[in-house]
Amino acid sequence: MKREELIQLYSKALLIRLFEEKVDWLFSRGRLWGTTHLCIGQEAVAVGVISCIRRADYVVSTHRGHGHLIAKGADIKLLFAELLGRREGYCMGKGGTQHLCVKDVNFLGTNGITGGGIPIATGAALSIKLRDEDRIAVCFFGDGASNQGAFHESLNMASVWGLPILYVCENNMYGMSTRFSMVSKYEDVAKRACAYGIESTIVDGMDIEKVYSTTEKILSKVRNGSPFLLEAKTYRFCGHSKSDPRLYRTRDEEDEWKRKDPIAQIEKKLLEILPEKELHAIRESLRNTIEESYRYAEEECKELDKDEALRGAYAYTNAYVSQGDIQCPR
Amino acid sequence: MKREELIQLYSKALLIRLFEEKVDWLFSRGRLWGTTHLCIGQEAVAVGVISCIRRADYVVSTHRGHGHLIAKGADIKLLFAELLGRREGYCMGKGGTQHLCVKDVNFLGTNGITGGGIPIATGAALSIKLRDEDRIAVCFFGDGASNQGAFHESLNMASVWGLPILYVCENNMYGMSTRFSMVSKYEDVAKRACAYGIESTIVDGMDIEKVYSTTEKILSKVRNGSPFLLEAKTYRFCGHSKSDPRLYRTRDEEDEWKRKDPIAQIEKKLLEILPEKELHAIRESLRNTIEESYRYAEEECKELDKDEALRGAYAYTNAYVSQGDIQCPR
Amino acid sequence: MRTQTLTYRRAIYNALDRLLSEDENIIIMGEDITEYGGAFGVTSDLYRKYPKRIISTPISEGGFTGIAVGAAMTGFRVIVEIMFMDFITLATDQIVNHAANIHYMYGGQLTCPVVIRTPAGGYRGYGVSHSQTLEACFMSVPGLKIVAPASVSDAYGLLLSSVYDNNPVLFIEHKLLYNMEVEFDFDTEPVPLGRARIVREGRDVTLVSHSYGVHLGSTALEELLSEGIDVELIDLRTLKPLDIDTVVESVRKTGRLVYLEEGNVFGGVGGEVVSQVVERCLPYIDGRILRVGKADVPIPASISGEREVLPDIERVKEAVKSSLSWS
Amino acid sequence: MRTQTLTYRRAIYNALDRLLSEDENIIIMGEDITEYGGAFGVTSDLYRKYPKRIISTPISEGGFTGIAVGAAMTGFRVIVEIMFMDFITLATDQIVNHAANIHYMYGGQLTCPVVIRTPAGGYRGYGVSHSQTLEACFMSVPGLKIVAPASVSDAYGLLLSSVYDNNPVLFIEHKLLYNMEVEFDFDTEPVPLGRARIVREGRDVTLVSHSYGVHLGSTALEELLSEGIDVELIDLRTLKPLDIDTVVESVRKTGRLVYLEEGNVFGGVGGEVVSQVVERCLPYIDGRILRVGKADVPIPASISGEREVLPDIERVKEAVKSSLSWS
Ligand SMILES: Cc1ncc(C[n+]2csc(CCOP(=O)(O)OP(=O)(O)O)c2C)c(N)n1
Ligand SMILES: Cc1ncc(C[n+]2csc(CCOP(=O)(O)OP(=O)(O)O)c2C)c(N)n1
Ligand SMILES: [Mg+2]
Ligand SMILES: [Mg+2]
Repeated sequence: MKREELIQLYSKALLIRLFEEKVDWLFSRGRLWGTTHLCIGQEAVAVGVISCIRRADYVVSTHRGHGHLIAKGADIKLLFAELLGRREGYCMGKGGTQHLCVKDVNFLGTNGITGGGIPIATGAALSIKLRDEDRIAVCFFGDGASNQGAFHESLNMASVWGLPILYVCENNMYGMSTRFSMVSKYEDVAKRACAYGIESTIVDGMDIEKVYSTTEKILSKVRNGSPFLLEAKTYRFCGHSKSDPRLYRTRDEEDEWKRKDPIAQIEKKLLEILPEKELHAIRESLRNTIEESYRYAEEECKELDKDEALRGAYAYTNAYVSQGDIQCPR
Repeated sequence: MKREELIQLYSKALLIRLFEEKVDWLFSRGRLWGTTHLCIGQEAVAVGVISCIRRADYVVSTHRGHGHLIAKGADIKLLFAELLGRREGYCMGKGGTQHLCVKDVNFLGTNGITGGGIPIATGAALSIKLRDEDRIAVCFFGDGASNQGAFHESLNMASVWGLPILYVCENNMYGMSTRFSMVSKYEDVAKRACAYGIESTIVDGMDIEKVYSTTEKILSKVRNGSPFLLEAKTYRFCGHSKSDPRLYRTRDEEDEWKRKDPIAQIEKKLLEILPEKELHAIRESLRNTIEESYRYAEEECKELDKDEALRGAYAYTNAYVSQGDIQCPR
Repeated sequence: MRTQTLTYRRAIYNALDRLLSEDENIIIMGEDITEYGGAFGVTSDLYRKYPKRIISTPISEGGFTGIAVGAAMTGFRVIVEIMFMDFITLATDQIVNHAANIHYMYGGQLTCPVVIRTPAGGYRGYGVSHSQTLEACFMSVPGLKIVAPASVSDAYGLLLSSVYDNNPVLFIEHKLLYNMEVEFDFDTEPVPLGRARIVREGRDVTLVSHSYGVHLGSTALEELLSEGIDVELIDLRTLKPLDIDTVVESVRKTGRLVYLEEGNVFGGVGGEVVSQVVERCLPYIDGRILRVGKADVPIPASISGEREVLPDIERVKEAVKSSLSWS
Repeated sequence: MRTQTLTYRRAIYNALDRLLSEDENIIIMGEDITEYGGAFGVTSDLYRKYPKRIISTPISEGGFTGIAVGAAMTGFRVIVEIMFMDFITLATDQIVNHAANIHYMYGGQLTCPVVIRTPAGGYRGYGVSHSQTLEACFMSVPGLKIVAPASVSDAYGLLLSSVYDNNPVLFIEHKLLYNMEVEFDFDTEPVPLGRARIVREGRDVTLVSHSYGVHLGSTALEELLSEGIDVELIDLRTLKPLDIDTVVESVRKTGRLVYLEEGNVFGGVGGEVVSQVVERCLPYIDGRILRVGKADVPIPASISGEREVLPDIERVKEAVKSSLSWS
């Protein structure tokens, strides 16, 4: 992989890590409310996959979606604004962490319903196919989500209809506290593809380069209308959400996975080709981005107010309108 | 197979056929209302499978369930009473063809929701496992039903928990008008078992003996807590329900399958070991059963009346009762 | 005027045809809607005219409704056919947690123009899983619109408006109305959502209903007229948003209100209408306010039993008469 | 008297413990209810005491609710935990088309004693998919009971009765109540389903509510008292069957009615209560009948926005005051 590319991947992954750490910090100080699901430890999957695709490609995500959002190119400022419930946020503060969509970059939403994004992504792929467009849909979901009926129904339709969709399972071995091997005969979600005649493969989800190169190889198939299931073996370093004592797993297991930290891995590789100073500069610049973005959201943005909170349940419709004037988002 | 056994299987299958033909006739004369889904052509599956199991074993069925009911030992008189909406029917006329349960013989219901019976059967199997009982659950469903999320979720849990359940897919190639190959990459539902680490096999569903012997072999596994998926290739000779012009399939295809008529097949075998006269006697006796049962339901049973129709939404509960007196059905 | 006798079924078919021809961003998804033409024959041969845009699905109501949501978020207007309204329970998550929230929760970035067409209703002896009228379950869902045409021209006109609406719409058809036939004017304007229709003006009692209930009400009204009771009949047409103004105005005139629906009275649509009327014009009320509808039990398969459980003309007449007094 | 301070959470835990110890036909199913102790810590360490009967499931709400139905049809009493009430949309089919119909449609041959425990409610900034109060969607379902305890002792006493009830029960807990702590008497009798509780007697206005609304109402009541308005507060406790008699009796006394609920006003529970009251005692009414609750929009994640959408004490007070007059 080229140096520039490597730096790119590194920067994206680190930006995600720093963002999540900031979010964690804000929570612990009571400056953020509600809930959050951090993707620390899983950055390689988001960055590796999404760096291979284009802006026009759709991404549908999960409750653990900040990494996907940032990798797809969302603006950190507007993300913070959204998490803080500010009007300037991408969703005016109405969505929050689990309902966060960024139309600009064709990011069709994080999703608070486990498995809820799978049919939506499949629907986006159907759109593409019907319009014969040159783009694809990428659908992230967890190991736990693969136990939902929506997974089965969606993969079946994607297979029968030949939809251009890449299903990416981030298998971090747990759905909340539930080890996947307790709720599935097989430890590999990829095995489930066999039921639909969909191709699948497993990749080391802690290695950005591997995720990237594996995805690249798969994408031409997907772009030709063959759905694909990519399973990335990964691990979330934190608890499931706030206040999870993680009694369901051992510290040994955690340590073992932390030794595979995707950011540390790529840093090590970069150090072989880049002076430490330059790396340091990258880090500092990203840290600044985070701090500056947060400051913007906290200080310059306004809380969602009453008028706006009570508005918007329905989209405006220009009564019955003929073809020309359809208020149809593209 | 022994002569007596063969006669048994034949009688059951023929009884189902005659029952369905009578139902069909009643519909065409406007003496039955609502809807019905006949299993003519598929008798071998119901009879072959259910003849292998015991009265204590649970059976959960589909919208096309008359055959399963009769094979499990339901009383024809009370079935007709139910279809005719009479108070003496198994469900007092409240259930009708698609909501027909016969507690006596551990038949936990036909089901109007495609796939709706799959989790119910799985729950019955969970009961068995928790109580460590010596029985199993048998779950019938169609090819179309295997596209429901309930199929996926149920088979997964049955597999992980090691439930004593036999899933029997009656693959008659169509869900209503939809050919299975239009809604599934593979033509075999059995292939889907691979996703759950469940064993599966395919059997000629037009051959009672084969269905019987195949089921017999499987059952010991199931009784030991290994769920199994048995796919029977079969065909419904009639339309999906009333007034189906069957435009979605050719008459050639129908003729080809009719040549495999399960009743004709077994009749032919029986003729080799039984005088035609005896066969004739069996037929006549079954015909009598059907006619006499219908006459009973039509003439001796009363319509569901107002009082009863408005009663029974809630089961009686003896307030809070301690363990001894629990109104708990077993 | 281009008129023709037309059934409710064909009115829907014609609206679909017109929509598909007007806008290639419109697609239809559902089970058995191609060769079979739909369980109730509504889509009929449309798949021949629009082979790519009539999409026959597996039996996966949750999945394909979710797929419809995804397609709608990316620029299509999707019409979903749920074969019987009873099966909508399998797509509830997609409707309540997804479709209905998209515009609001994403701060207006996206819309979700999905119309869920589905036939409700009993009186056919189909048994409980094929006879229910479940709109009441969706009344409290913000972001969703609910439409339930009772007439042939409303079926046509409201469907046009529903599909061009930028919000998810639950479009409730009725099995018993499919064969209803009237003289139909093809130059009929689309019917805007959210406006009730006064079916017949009257002095004594305001009878409000929707869907098949309007026909029950209409028959009851005729019979009551011969007994000297002059009923004003209102067809809500759209349940959400609710045109309460039309109802309130009528009640101000008559001083009496009866709500009639085929679904459960307990927890039904009537509760909302009665409550809003009471809030707005209690001092005008001059008689008992009553609701008629289904008894609070499941629907039995037996035809005779079903008749006892579902509302009928006698019970409507009784309620209207009771509403004339205080006891 | 064995008393102890106890939270709402622990009251439920204790009821579960008692139930499991009393009857080995009782099991619990749900996600993360073993080591993790449940998302809100309700089941806690029960799995240690009853390892076989606390069944941790995959994330398959529809499937395991259906499995619960099957287990209940074959002799178990099954308690299902749905982690957030919002996810019940995935099990709607199992509840509406199966559990609720079993006893009736099978002519009384079988019962389906499934209790679905689930926490509802907002005010936490969780965003729309984790904050809803959806009981209104189930009010019209025959065969189902709906219970929503507001107090610690009701959480305990109603859960006992719900589990020993032979019918499916939707048992609605509230996130904000889990930590509420009171002095609790362990000899508390089980609380029968279907009986409302008069929280405080009053002369001027009948304020009816359920679940967390009772606490909002209670605070509003205190403040109103200091303004000279004497509110009678009724906690329905069970929404279905509904103890309308208690409400009617109260309204006959006060002449005024306000319904307060956290869920949507439009299509909400209040509509049923108001309609039944109006049917039974309209002539006694002496003021506007009002409903307070959620605005008809999805729940925003922003805490400030959420406060505007969900009911609060100010709005309750306003409604109570308005109910005193006709304008
Ligand atoms: C329908 C539904 N059920 C349960 C939950 C609660 N929940 C949120 S995330 C989660 C675990 C999901 O596991 P997985 O899909 O593996 O994703 P991960 O959290 O590991 O990234 C659960 C149970 C939910 N949000 N939605
Ligand atoms: C949830 C649901 N969706 C659709 C239907 C309508 N329907 C009844 S039977 C049927 C076909 C079922 O196909 P299959 O499972 O193969 O059974 P078969 O009729 O072939 O025996 C359909 C679509 C239904 N009853 N329930
Ligand atoms: Mg996981
Ligand atoms: Mg079939």
